[in-house]
Amino acid sequence: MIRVQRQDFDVGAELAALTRDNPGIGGLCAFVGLVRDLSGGERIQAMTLEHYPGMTERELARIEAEAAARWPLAASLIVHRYGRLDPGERIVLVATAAPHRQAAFESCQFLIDWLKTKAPFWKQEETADGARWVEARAEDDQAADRWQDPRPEAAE
Amino acid sequence: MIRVQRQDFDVGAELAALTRDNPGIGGLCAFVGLVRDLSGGERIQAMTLEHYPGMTERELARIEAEAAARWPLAASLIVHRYGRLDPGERIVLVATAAPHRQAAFESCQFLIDWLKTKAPFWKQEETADGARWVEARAEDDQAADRWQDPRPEAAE
Amino acid sequence: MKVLYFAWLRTRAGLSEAEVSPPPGVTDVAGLIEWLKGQGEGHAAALGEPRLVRVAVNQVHVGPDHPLKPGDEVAFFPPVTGGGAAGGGR
Amino acid sequence: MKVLYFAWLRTRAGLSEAEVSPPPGVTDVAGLIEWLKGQGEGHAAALGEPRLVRVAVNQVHVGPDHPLKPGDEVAFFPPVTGGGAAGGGR
Repeated sequence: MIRVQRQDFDVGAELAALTRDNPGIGGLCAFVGLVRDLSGGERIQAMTLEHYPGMTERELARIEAEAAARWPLAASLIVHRYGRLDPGERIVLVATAAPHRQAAFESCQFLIDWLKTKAPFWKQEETADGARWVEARAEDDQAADRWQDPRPEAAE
Repeated sequence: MIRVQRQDFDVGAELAALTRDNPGIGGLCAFVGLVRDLSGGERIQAMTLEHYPGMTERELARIEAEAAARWPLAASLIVHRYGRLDPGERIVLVATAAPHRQAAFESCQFLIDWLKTKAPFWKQEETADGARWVEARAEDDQAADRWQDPRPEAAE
Repeated sequence: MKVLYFAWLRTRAGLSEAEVSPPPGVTDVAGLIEWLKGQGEGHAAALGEPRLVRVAVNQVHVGPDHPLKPGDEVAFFPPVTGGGAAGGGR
Repeated sequence: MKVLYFAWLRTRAGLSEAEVSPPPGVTDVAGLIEWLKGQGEGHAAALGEPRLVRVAVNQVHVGPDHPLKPGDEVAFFPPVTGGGAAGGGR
């Protein structure tokens, strides 16, 4: 399930809904991305997330389908916010549930890694010097590239 | 922070408390372990977790301190239940928060992997044939062994 | 054909959306970019650093040799930066 | 010296806790196990499969050659199985 929204989300309620009435789930992994107050050593007053409505939803759904094809998932969820956010606010929730925990951890990390390099979101940070667009980071490309090749070990 | 308790926990409230008033946190990773209704193909009616009061708390605190020594964590939490649980019930919550997401993911997985081979908990499953003690799994030893050696790449 | 700009490409272009009618010789993304650069300062400024320009056609990521047809929605944007905390931090 | 059993070692021993006074020749965990096996059917049944017996002294995991002193709390238990979902599942 994917959702793109301006408003905040309730992590506990989202995760409870994801696993409810599915006692085959043994492990649930969740990642929450938050607005940091520092970026490259500079204090951030606020952040604005721009996105590409329509393509964002398509791209998130595609990434989620890719995870479901690679791991035996019982459920998954991506909720991503846009608009203006203060430091400490939640930006994104990614969660995956599976019979075993390794699949939950790997697929959750896959989702956030791919999302960060493929989903059309752009951050603008506000500092004391004004607003500036955040540049993409090489670490994020490297994190995403790990998942490019079909994984050699395909054991259950 | 570690807690060993009989009663359920509120995942949303726990995670919100973990990151509250700390805007230096960029990523929060959480794992929730749940009681599965199947074990080795057999239907589970309930599960009882026995533990070693005193040692459990010591061991969890030791594991948490080890994670804090290996990764730059802003906060971490382990909540583990004991007693009789039904399928679908939460057993354990592990969460770690860090400036960057890789540290959050790795340390969270480290905590659950080590917990599963070091914290003195034992599961007894109830099936239609009666109660039986769950045997330790080789996969869990392998998962824990990954973290034995100081990791060769120590990049920030 | 609809052209969209996002993030700092939008700021540089001074517009977020434009309806354009390239000539028949423009058959792919690379051709469209070259043609747009001659269609005013905004387009030229937005597309001036091709290394930093990513393209989606009809909301799907594509490369420079992706073919175009009338009615396509072509979006130009910098590398994406969503998702919260960056990848580093071991 | 206090001896504790957990999980199926407790079930087999038929007791969860015992106060024992091993002779001076018992100086380490391995020695205690050997001595306990002669202290009744319960101890013998619990400790009969040494490959599956883990030991903690004063609530810390130890090996068979860990030294013992009067007043120690010695716990015997099988490999632990807490934490929810098992590790497999890629």
